[in-house]
Amino acid sequence: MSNHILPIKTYVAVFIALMVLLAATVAINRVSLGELNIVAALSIAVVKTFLVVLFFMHVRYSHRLIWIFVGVGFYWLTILLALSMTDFLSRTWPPLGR
Amino acid sequence: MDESPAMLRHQFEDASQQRESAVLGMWVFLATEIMFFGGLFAAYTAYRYQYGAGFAAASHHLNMLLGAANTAVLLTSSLTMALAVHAAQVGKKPAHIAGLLVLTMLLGCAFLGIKAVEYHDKFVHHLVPGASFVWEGTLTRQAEMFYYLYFAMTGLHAIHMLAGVGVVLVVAILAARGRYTPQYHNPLEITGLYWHFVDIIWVFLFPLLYLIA
Amino acid sequence: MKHWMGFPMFPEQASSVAGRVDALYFFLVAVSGVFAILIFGVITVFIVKYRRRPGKMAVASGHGHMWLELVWSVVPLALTMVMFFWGAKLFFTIYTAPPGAMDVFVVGKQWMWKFQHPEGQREINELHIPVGRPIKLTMISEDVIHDLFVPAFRVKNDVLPGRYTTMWFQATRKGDYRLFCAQYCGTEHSLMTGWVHVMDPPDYQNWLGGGAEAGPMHVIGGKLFDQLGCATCHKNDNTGRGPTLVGLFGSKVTLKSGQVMQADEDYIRDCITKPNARLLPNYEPIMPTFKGIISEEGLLQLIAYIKSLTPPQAAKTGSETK
Amino acid sequence: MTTSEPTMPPVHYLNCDYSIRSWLLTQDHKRIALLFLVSITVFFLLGSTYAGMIRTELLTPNGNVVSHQNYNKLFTMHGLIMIFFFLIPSIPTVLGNFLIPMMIGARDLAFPRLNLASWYVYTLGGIFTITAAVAGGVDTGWTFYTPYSSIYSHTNVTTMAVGVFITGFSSIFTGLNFIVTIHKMRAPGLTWFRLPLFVWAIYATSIIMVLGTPVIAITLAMVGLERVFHIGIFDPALGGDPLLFQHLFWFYSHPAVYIMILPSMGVVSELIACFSRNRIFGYKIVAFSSVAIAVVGFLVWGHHMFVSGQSAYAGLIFSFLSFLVAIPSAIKVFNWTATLYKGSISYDAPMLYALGFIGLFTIGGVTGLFLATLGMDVHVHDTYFVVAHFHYIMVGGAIMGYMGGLHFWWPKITGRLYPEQWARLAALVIFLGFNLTFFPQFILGYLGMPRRYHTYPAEFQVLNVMSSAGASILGVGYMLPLFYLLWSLRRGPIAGPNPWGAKGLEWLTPSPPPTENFEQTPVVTEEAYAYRPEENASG
Repeated sequence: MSNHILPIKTYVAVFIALMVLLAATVAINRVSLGELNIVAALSIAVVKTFLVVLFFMHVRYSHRLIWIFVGVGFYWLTILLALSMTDFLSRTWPPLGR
Repeated sequence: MDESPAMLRHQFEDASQQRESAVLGMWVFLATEIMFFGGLFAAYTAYRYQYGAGFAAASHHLNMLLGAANTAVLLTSSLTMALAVHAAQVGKKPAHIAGLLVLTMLLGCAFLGIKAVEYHDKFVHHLVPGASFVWEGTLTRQAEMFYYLYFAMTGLHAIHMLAGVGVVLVVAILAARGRYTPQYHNPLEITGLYWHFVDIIWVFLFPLLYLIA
Repeated sequence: MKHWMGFPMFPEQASSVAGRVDALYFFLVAVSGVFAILIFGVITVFIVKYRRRPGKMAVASGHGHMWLELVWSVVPLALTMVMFFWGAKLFFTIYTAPPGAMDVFVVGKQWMWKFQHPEGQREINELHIPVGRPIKLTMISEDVIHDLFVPAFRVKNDVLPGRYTTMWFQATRKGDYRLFCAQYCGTEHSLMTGWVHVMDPPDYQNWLGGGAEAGPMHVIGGKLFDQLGCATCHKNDNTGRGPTLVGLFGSKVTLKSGQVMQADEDYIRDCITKPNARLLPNYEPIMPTFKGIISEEGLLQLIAYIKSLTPPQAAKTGSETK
Repeated sequence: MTTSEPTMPPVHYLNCDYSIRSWLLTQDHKRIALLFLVSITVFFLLGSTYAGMIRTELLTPNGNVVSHQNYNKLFTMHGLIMIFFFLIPSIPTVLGNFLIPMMIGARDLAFPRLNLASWYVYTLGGIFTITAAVAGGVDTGWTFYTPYSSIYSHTNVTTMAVGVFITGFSSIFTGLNFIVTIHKMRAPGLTWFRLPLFVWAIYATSIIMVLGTPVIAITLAMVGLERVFHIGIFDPALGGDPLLFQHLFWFYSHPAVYIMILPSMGVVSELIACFSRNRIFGYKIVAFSSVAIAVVGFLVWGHHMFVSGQSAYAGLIFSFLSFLVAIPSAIKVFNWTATLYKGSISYDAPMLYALGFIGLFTIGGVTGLFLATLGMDVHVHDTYFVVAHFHYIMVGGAIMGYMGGLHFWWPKITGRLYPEQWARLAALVIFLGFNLTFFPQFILGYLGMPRRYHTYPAEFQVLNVMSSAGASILGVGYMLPLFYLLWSLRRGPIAGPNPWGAKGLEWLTPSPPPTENFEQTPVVTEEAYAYRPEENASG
C-alpha cells in the first residue's frame, strides 16, 4: 500500500467523466430500449463505481490485499442476488420430471 | 521515523503498519456495508422481477430531475473529499484541508436537503407505504412495494449520509487544528473511503429507483 | 411402528414412495455407518497404540501425503454425488404429481386442517382417501405458513399464504395414519394434527355418498359465481365486458404486458384477488378485487367451477373425478 | 516440563490494576476476553435453564408442565440465546480475543477500542434480549419466520429483533478486528503457513461474520419495520413474499453454523497436535479447508427450504452445492485422525474433549448428508432428526471444542491448573449425557415427530424420556467445570508458562501473561507444531 499521490488534474478528469456518465444515464433513459434500459443504466453505474473506487479511493495504487477485499464485497453481493434469484426465476418453470 | 510518536498507538510497530491497518479495516467495514445494503438490493431484485409493471408506474412519480441533481451533488462532494485527502497528502495548510471538508459537508447537507424535499413531496401525495398510502391507478400493491423499497433504500442511505456528515464535521475540526500532516492523516483518509462508498451506493440507487423506463 | 426391544425404531410404510425413501435412508445409514466406524476404529487403535509412554518419542508424521489427501477427498465426493443424484431423482418423483391424480383441496389455518373433496365433502383434521390411487393436494394457508406432513407416506410440503403449493401421494395400505403440521405456526402448533384414513375404494365411495348436501365443489363454485355476480361480465358466449372463462383453465394466456402465463390454479386465484396485476389486452381494468370477500375455500370452489368449464381432455393439469 | 517448581510472575495482566474502572474501560484484549467469558457464561446458564425446562416438559406427551405458549417461548428463547449470545461469540470472543494477538506475536489486536466497543455492543444487545425475556419472551422460534413473526405473534418480537440486530454489530466488529490483525500484525517471520491452525480458523470465521451478519441485521430490521408500521415487505396479504425472508435469513443463518463450528475445528487442531506431539497432518489442506468452508458455506442456504415452496430447480442447485461443503469438513476429520498416527498421545482432559469433538462432529456431519439429499430431506425436514443433527454439530461440535480450548488455555489465562481428574470425569459425563440426549432424537425424527411440538403422540414417549434423562446427565456434566474451574482460580497448582509442553508463541510468555504479552516482539523461524524439530530439520 503505497502512499501514492495523484495529481489534482486526475481527480478533476475523473470528476468530469463521472458527470458525463451521469448525463449519459439520464439521456439513455429518455430513449426506450426495453430491457436494454436497465442494462445500460447499470453498466454506466458500474463504470462510475470503477472510476470512484480506482481513483478517488486510490485502489488503483493500493496493495493487492485491498483489491481482494473490494472484490470480496461485490462478489458476496453477487452470491446473494444470484442464488436467491434461482428460486424466483424458476418458480414458474414447468414441473420437474416425467 | 518522522511521524509524531503521539499518533502511533502502542500495539503497532510503526506508522505504516498503523496506516495500512486503518485502511484495510475500513475496506473490510465497507464490504460489510455492501452486504448490509445487499439485503435490500436482493429484495429489490426479487420484487422488481415479479412486479415490473407496478415498479415502472410507481417510479414515474419520482422526480427524476431532483434525483439527477442529487447524483451530481454527491459526485461533486466526492471530488471535494478526494481533494481534501490530496491536500493533506501534499501538506497543505490546515485551513485549506478544513475548507475542502466543510465544502464536502455542505454538499452532503445539500443532498439531504433535496432528499427531504422529495420525502415531503411523497408525504403530501400519500405515497408513503402504510395505512395512508393512496395510489390512483392499478397495481396498488406493487406500487406500494416500490415505495417501501424506495424509502427503505434511500432512508438507509440517508442515515449513512447523516453519519458521514457528522464524521466529516469532526474530521474538519481536527484538520483545522492542524492534526493532519503528510505523514499522518489516517482518520481523514478512511473518512474519505466511507464517503466515496456512500456515494457509490447512490450511483446505483439512482438508476434503480428513478430510471425505470 | 417397527420396534426393537420395545423401542419404536421405524415408521410404517404406507405410500408408493415410502419404500424408495427408506431404501435411500438405508443407503445413507450404511455409508455413514461405515465411515463412522472406520474413523472411530482407527482413532481407537491409534490412541491405544501410540499412547504416551516414558522414553518413547513421537515419530513425526511428516507433511502429509498428496495421494492420501486425494483419496480421502475424491472418495467422499464420489459418494456424495451418488447421494445427490439418487436424492434428486427421488425428489422428482415426490415433487411431480402423476397425471390423472385425484384432487383434494387443503386450507390450513391456525390451528386446523380443512380438507375439501371435489365431490363436495368437507372435513376437518381428517382426510379420507381411497387406497391405490394417486392423490394430489392443492394447499393454501389462511394465515401463517403451515406444513402438511404424513410420516407414513414420507411426504411433506409447506402450506403458504397467498399461493398454492401442491403435493401428492399414493397410499398403498389401508389404515389410519397420523398427519402433522411440521412448520411452526404459533401457540397450538402441536395440536394441528389429524389422521389420514386410507380406505378401500368401495368404502371410499360409500363415505363420499354419505355427506355433501350442497353438491360437488364445482357446483358450489358455480352458485358462488352467480351470487357474486361474476356472470354479468364473464359470459360463457364471450359477449360480456370480461373474457369468457370457458376453456380458460390449462390454456396459455397472453397478458397486456406481453407476458405469457399458464392459466393454472394460482393464475386464477391471482386474477380474482388482484385482478389489476393480470390485465388482458382488449379488456378494461374494471374488475374489482375480491380479496377478503371470498374465503380460501370459496376461491377453491370458484377454481373448481372454472376448471369444470374446460372440457376434461383439453385440460393439461389436474382432472375431475367425474 | 520444567523440573523446578513454577512460580507466578509478579506482575501480569490480571493483577496490574484491580479497580472496576480498569476492567470496564480496559483495552487489553485479554481482559476483554474475560469480560466476554463472564457474559457468555451467564447467557449459557440462561439458555441451559430453558433447555432443562423443555426436556422436563417433554417427559410426558400431554404437555402438563407449562402452557402451549410458554413452551413455544421456551424453545424460542433457548435457540435465540444459545445461538446469538453464546455459540456465535463463544470461541471467537473468548479464546480468539485472548489468543490471536499472542499466537501471532502482537501486543494487542489492531483496534483495541473497537474490541471493547464490541463487548459493550454485545452487552447492549443482551440487555434488549433479557428485557424481551422478562417482558414475557418471544414465541416465533429462533428463525423468526414471517408472516408469523411480522404479523401474527403477540409477543416481544420487536425488542428481541433489536437485541439480535445490535449483537450482530458486536460480531462484525470482532470479525473485522481479527481480519485486520491477522493480516497486519503478525510477528516477523510468521508467514501464513507458519500460523497455528486456530488462527486460520478464526480468520475464516471472521470472513463469515463480516459478510453474513449485515444481511440478518437488515432482514430483522425489515421484520421490525413490518411489525411497527404494518408495511408488508414479507406479508403475502400486502404483496410480499415470505420466502424472500427465508432466503435472506438463511443467507446468514446457514453460514452462522460455520461461525460456530470453524473456531472449534481450530481449537481441535491445536489440541490434537499438542497431545499427540505431532505436526497436524496435511497442515496446508486443513488450513485451506477452513477458508473453503467459509466460502462454500455461503452457497448452500437453500437446503433449509427444500419443502418451503421454493422452486424445485433452486432446490437442485442448493442440494448439489451442499454436498460440496461436506468435503472440506471430511478432509479435516481424516487429517486429524492421521495426525494421531505414530504420535505420543496423552489423555489429558482437553484431548478427551478433542476426541469427543471428532466423534460427535462426524455423526453430526454424516447426518447432514441426509438433510442435503433432496428426496430424503422431504421426510426428515422439520423433524427431530434435524434437531438431533444440529445439536451434534453445535453442542457435540462447537461446545466440545470450546470446553477443550477453555481447559487447554485455562493455565495460560489464569496461571493455575484445573484439577485434571475432575476435568476428565466431566468430559466423560458430558460425552455420555450428550449422546443419550440427542441420539434418540434421530430415531424420533425418522419416526416423524415434528420439532417444536409441545404435546406429542404417546408412541414417541419412550425416546423422549431417554432424551430427557440424558439431558439431566448433560446438565451435571456442564455444572462440574463451573465449580472446579472457579475452585482452581485460588486453589489450583501454579501452572508455569507452558504446562503442556506445547508449541506456539502464546506458551513463550509467562502465565498469566503481562499486559504487553511479550517483552520483546518474538521472531518466528519455524513452522507451527514443531514438536520434533530434529525431524523437521532432517526432512
